[in-house]
Amino acid sequence: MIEETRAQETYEVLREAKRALDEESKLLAKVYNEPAIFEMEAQKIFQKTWVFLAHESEIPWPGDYVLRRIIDDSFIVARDEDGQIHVLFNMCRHRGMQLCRSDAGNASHFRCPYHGYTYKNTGKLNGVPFQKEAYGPEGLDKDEWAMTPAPKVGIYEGMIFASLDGDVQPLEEHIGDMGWYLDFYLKKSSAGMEVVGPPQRWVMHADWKLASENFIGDGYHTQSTHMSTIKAGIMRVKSPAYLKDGVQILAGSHGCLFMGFKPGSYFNYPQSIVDSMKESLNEDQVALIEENSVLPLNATIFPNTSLLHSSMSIEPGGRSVPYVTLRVWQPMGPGKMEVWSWCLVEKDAPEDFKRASNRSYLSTFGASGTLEQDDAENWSGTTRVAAGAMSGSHYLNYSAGAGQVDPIPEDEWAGPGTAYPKNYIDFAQRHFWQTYFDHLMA
Amino acid sequence: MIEETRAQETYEVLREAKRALDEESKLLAKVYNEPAIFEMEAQKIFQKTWVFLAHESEIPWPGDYVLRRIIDDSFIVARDEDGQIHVLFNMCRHRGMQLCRSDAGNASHFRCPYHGYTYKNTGKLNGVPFQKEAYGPEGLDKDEWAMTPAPKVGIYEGMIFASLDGDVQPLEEHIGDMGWYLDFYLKKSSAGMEVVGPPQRWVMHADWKLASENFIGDGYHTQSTHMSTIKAGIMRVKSPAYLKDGVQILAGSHGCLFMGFKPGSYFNYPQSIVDSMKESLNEDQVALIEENSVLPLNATIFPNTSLLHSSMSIEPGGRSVPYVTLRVWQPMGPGKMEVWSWCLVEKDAPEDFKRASNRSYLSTFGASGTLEQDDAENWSGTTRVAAGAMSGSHYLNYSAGAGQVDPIPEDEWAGPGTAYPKNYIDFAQRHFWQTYFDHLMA
Amino acid sequence: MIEETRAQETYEVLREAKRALDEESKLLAKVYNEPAIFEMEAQKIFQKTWVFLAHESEIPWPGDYVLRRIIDDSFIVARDEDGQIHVLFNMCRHRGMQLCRSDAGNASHFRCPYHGYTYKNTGKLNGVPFQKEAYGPEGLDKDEWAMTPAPKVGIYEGMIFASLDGDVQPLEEHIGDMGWYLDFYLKKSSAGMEVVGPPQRWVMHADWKLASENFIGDGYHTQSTHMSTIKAGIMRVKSPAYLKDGVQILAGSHGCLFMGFKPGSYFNYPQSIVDSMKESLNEDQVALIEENSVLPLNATIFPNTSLLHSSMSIEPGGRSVPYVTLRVWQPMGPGKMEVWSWCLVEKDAPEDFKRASNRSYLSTFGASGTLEQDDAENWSGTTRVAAGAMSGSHYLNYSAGAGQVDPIPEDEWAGPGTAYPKNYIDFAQRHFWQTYFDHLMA
Amino acid sequence: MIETSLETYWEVYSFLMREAELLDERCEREWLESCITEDVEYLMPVRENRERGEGTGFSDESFYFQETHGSLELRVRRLETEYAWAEDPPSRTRHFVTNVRVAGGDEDGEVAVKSNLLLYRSRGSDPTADLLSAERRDVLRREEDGLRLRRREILLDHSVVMTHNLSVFF
Amino acid sequence: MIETSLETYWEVYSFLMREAELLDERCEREWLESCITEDVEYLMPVRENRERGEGTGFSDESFYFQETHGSLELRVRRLETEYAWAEDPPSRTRHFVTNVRVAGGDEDGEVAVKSNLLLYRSRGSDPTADLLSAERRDVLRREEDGLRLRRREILLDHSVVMTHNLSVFF
Amino acid sequence: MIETSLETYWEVYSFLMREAELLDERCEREWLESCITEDVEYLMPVRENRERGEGTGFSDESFYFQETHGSLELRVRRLETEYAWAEDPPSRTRHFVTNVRVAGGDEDGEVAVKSNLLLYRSRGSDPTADLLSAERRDVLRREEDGLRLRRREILLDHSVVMTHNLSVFF
Ligand code: FES
Ligand code: FES
Ligand code: FES
Ligand SMILES: [Fe+3]
Ligand SMILES: [Fe+3]
Ligand SMILES: [Fe+3]
Repeated sequence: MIEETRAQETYEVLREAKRALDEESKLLAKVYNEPAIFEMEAQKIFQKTWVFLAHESEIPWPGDYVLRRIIDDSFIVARDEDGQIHVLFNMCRHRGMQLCRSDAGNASHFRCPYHGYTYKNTGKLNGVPFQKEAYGPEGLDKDEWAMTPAPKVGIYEGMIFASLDGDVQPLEEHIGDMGWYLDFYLKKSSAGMEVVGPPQRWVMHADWKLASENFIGDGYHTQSTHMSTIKAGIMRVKSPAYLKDGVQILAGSHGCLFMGFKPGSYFNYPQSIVDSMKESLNEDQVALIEENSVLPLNATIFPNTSLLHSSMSIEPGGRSVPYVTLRVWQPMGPGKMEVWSWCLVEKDAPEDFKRASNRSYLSTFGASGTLEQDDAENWSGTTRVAAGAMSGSHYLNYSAGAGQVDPIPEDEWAGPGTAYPKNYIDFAQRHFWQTYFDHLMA
Repeated sequence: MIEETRAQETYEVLREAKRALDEESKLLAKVYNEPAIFEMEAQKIFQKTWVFLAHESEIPWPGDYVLRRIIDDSFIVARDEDGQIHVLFNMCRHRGMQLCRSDAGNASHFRCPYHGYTYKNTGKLNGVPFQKEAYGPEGLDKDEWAMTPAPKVGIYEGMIFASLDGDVQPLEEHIGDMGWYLDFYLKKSSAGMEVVGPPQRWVMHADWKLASENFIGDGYHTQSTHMSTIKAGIMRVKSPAYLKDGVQILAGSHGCLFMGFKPGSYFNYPQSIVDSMKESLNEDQVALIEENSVLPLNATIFPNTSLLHSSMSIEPGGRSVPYVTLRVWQPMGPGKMEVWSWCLVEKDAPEDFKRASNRSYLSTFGASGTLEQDDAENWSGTTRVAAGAMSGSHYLNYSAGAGQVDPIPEDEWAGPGTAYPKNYIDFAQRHFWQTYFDHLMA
Repeated sequence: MIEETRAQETYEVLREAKRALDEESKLLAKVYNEPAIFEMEAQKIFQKTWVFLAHESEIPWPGDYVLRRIIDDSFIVARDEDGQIHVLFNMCRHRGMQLCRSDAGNASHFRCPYHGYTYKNTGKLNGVPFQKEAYGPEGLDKDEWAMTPAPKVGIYEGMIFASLDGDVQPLEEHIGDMGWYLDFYLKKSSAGMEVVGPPQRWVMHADWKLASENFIGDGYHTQSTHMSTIKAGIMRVKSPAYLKDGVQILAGSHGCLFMGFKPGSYFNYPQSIVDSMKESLNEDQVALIEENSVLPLNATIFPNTSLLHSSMSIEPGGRSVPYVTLRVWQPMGPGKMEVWSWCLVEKDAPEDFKRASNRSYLSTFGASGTLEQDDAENWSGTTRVAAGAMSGSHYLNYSAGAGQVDPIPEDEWAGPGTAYPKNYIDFAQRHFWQTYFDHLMA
Repeated sequence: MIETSLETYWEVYSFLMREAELLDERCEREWLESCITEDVEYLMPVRENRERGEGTGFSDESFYFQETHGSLELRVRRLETEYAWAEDPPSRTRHFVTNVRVAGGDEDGEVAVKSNLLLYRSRGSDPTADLLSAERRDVLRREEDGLRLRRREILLDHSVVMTHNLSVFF
Repeated sequence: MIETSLETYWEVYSFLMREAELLDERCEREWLESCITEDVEYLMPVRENRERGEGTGFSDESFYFQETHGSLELRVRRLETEYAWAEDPPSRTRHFVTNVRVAGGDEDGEVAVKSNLLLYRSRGSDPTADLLSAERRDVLRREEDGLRLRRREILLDHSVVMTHNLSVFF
Repeated sequence: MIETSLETYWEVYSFLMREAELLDERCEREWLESCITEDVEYLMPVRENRERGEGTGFSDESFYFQETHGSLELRVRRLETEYAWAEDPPSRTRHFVTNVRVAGGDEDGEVAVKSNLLLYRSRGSDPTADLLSAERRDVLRREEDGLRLRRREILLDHSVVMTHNLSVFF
């Protein structure tokens, strides 16, 4: 419950911050770490828009479920006997006990420990102990007292989203133009993608937005932040500036970054997957890959879901092995988040490739990842120094490319949205912050 | 210092919540875990009404004292040389140092470490080092600078209460009709009750109200929450529904629950105590026990003090041994409390019975108690899932018995207050929440 | 961001508290521990006035730097190639990363790990990777994007201060009359003072003001708080009341306390230092020492910097060894601070004396100090019992000397400010609180 | 701590290690049956914060645990039901046993042992954990199948237990 | 925990102590070269909070570490560059290794060892620290220059890792 | 960590255990008189957070403890008065001593020992506790009545000490 006055004052600060961003390409550092702003984000963003919860392949069988959160709200994501997916608020309707207390499992019913109400994995109230004694001859209205589903649920290419706002726009609209680009991650195989086991989870004293803005378009940081992995031969690139050239995409509220690869190398994917990819992508998409030898590297789906497509070496001098990781930057409070990170592989990929791909992922972008580590150091450092009073008047530079670089003409770029022909520019990051301010001040 | 606007908005939320409870027997889950509401509880309940601090038998001798708290306020509960009991705010009047820093002891004076002011255990300022040098020839006005007593202190049958509000109603009025029922716990022996050693204390990430509402009348949870102890032969009952029948009492702001026992068994109390009980209780009370073979099981004295009267088995196949426990659900912050738990025994009970009774208590309702453990799991689980946004519109079912069960006609029930002839009903719990809202919105 | 209403209500509470102090020499205990008040302190005091950061001798060489804080704001205090000292907000201008992450070192440049911007230790932006690619042919305006210096920086006798308010009065004015008294600590040697190694740092759950008010003039507590060190022969004094006589000074927003020494003993300083001291102090100051055989013991520079001049025994029966300690009571939040403590020695003192002086300091006023320990116990105890509701109406006695003791006539005291001829009086502490309220309510 | 032979120490150490492993692997039944004597006394007294002059603050009346073999059996039986909600999902515990000291032996094949216990307890998806610190004063008896626990006093370093219940063994 | 000779225990204990010291002193290179076998398997599986009936919750697919000598070599090389920001300034770690248990030996000079690890990690000027708790299941192999780590499974007691990254070894 | 005989290890281990027990039982006087040499050096240097290239960050000028027998005597005397408020009521401490390593011996009957210390400290009715982590580098000397502490360096893993004072021994 954030009260009016406070909201009002925060609003003033944000309006000026928005102006500075729009007119001067500057960002007020305070937005990285301020309790009052965090409360607004919870209300205006995480209670309004779509938030990613789980991947369908985490619950392949009837009865499978996983436990997920939107900030502090706990949800059971379950597949019922008919294969239908349900997202249910994890609170009993009787006295509010947490119904499911394990991270994952398989169950047709959820039994509340407190008084024994049982619910089907569809959310339907199924059993009430001594119902007549407690609630009289008619007993309880089973429909009125069913579990509360998430106000809105949507699935996009295996990605399960929910929204706390029943009036949110359809998920398809929310994804919009970004879908064309997500295909490169999610439709790389006609068999579809699947997760490799349960997600890694770890806590970071860093603001969720730092991670989202980094993944939407920060190609520039790689030459400094990740230098150690280049020197050590983990990232096999010719020069630290390997990511200078590429394409930056703004699509709807989202965005991504294309990276080039040696023509014909396809990130070192096995031929079988390259073929499968070309088969499952559409003409334009295939043409783009073949002609430009580029693939999307990192992407952010507003607000806090990111994807990364990369290829790294696992052994000294070894060939780099490609992988895709999907991650959620789950806010835990001002300046604090829980990272959820999955590795996605092509369902029809050879087993040994799956294993190698997962190893390539975890050693570079898992919690122990040699690249992830340094990103975490940056984001937590930034959050730390933004905590004080100085950041309230400290403006940051988001001007790269502003007034210097023009979008690629529509007829020269097959994809939707806006495409910029470089990577060391801040268009996508400014776009993230504009979207952010639009939500906060709506 | 909760400020007006915030209080105002919280007030609106609470008014609608109150309406839903009164008209629809529903409770808004948010009240279980919300900082703004906790601030109001501190002000409107814990700074206004009576709160239990200690039992007289904890400080039997002149000079004995114990340290107690009302949320964050520390009080010394001391017995002076004349046997008089004093409740003194534990802050020196000079520079505010914590005067007493040990949980318990025996002292005629309290000496402040900082500058050496000494106070009698009556609170009287007794000594001021180098007084003339510091405060001139007259020195300090000893009366003006005495320790600050709790604004109001009262004792009911050995239970020492205090109130931070000097204008609170007399303790007798506050206890009111509930006294008739408390007698069954506190006057079980003409010799009176005494505590067994210092209280157990432990921290629970659970809202204090969940414990209070459970103890005021949740007979229904036993068949599910405590099933393991039935299966294991700790609770020696014929069926999980053992508590279905009984009597639920609403008395003043308080309430309790009666449980039946096998005629003549009297919870397995030694005959000497049964006789002593019948001697010290009044005619009506004795008649009730003898004719109905019932005793009060659990009770809550608003806001955060509960009593439990139970009988459990300590050894496999062993006879169950009766006990009484007194506990305080001390709020520590939103969704967090410190539990204080005592075992009460009859002063004149045989020593071996006292020991057995205490063992029966600690193995079932102490911090390691096999029943307590599962209550804690429920209350902390409920508090956890109530932390988010969903609980702000999530209503819980408190309708058991509503419009179904009528009170026992006055002429059929000897006790005061309102009595309902069943236990799987929510009258007492609804009553708790109505009392709660009345205080918050006063 | 503390919002208006809340500030308004806090303001009311403070106004009444100020009145009680002015008219009745009473202090409201709540000011020791209240979140809303802490927020005001951050804004009205720590973002407005001068705060001590470092001593020049901590960074003697070009390139030397130390990392310091004002509450949550991180600053690099660096000496550039020309010996010039700079105080720079430790946040990169690009994406806000913490530029310097080590407590101390020597560096001509600071390189940001995130994207590789490099800044000179003067704050000047020096290098931007791939600048043209990112920011176009002109690149960035190096001046606009330099590091942000602390709004105001000042140095007084080697003590480096900064202010977050560019319009703060000049440091000299802020120190004002106190300078005359600080000389006794800072100009004891014509060669000047230097720190002994890096500061001790430790966390205390105590309010910063309790330490400041203690050091400004609490001579009274020594006879009780530090009794153990007298008994143990650490503090070599004839009687517990050794500090009863002396002189209490109010100077500007600051103050200190004079303590007598056996004529000719000069706190047991080596003759060389006594000579050096007399040489570097002015006539009046020397006269004061020689005629009255007094030296300033403890002092506080408003708001949170204190000095102590003492002499303690390191070995059983050993002669006491003098030392000076400088400390900062760094607020970390309501009721919590980080203590920074340095030992200052005369640059030209014999090495063995320096070592002995430092040992005398650390064994009595370091984190393990036998006197410091008990001060910490008092301050944390006071803070703890001030957390609740009772302290909101609990007034403390600051009346010592009020209406009893008159200042020393100007012609009898050579120093500036106001001097009182005793130590067991509260003039300096009342003065501290009056200054405090003036700032909070400005 | 008295002088003792390395052999005795090793025997005792091995016993304490096996016991801790059984508890961390949630083998309460095996723990009870293979490590505990029939006449075991298993005690955890309540501790108060008292002045130095008044001793350690342990109560001889109030206990968090005051167990016999029979009452331990009941606790284990409860855990074996499918309704022991407090430990299902189970806590993730780690018994860090250090400072093992053989404190004495006596004629009837018993040996007194002191050890320090740091108990790490993590539950659910809560990234924070509970840490309990105690000294354990044990008496082990040599029976046909080796050492068993005859007596254990768990002396907490807490005056307020900072975990929400004591549903695990120490 | 199986019966083992004090000699074997001592040898194993000495190895684990040396190894922990090298890690706490940031000698990752020496650790890799003097303590690790060429064919090492170094694993830290992801752990989920699961119901008692479903086992320990460790995944056999997801890992925080799934290392070979080669991938450990790359991690060490990275730390040797001057750009390993996450560990420069380095974490101040302390490996508290307790409950060392020789769990078995086999023909080819290998010995299985279990130990409890409490890892204390402090960084920067942050007065709070991270505490990680785990059981380690090692296989040590006796090579010409003594014991080396052939296999290590780090079994965390966390379902959510409460530190911001895993940039140190366990 | 050097090769050492099990015998020496056992002697050293026994000493460290006895010493820790005395401290946790608040027997500071007995500790000083039975465990410490006349010429003891007892040091706890201040630690700064420094870049990897600049070493461990320990100062050779600033110390939290820089004690001789005489200054330790004064500290103990103070605790023996009835006015040592900071430790009355006393802290409840637990010295978890692990990773004991004999690091070397020299001709004049001295032996160098390293150990890890996790110090648990609980005070008053505060349910939260302080945890201090350090490596201790000791030199023990064999005197007529057994080993005594000749030198101790307490190397904290903290750059900011997270407890409100250092009123206990390490
Ligand atoms: S709370 Fe779920 S059944 Fe009562
Ligand atoms: S604060 Fe108690 S005597 Fe001064
Ligand atoms: S944040 Fe410093 S260079 Fe980008
Ligand atoms: Fe990155
Ligand atoms: Fe219950
Ligand atoms: Fe003092």
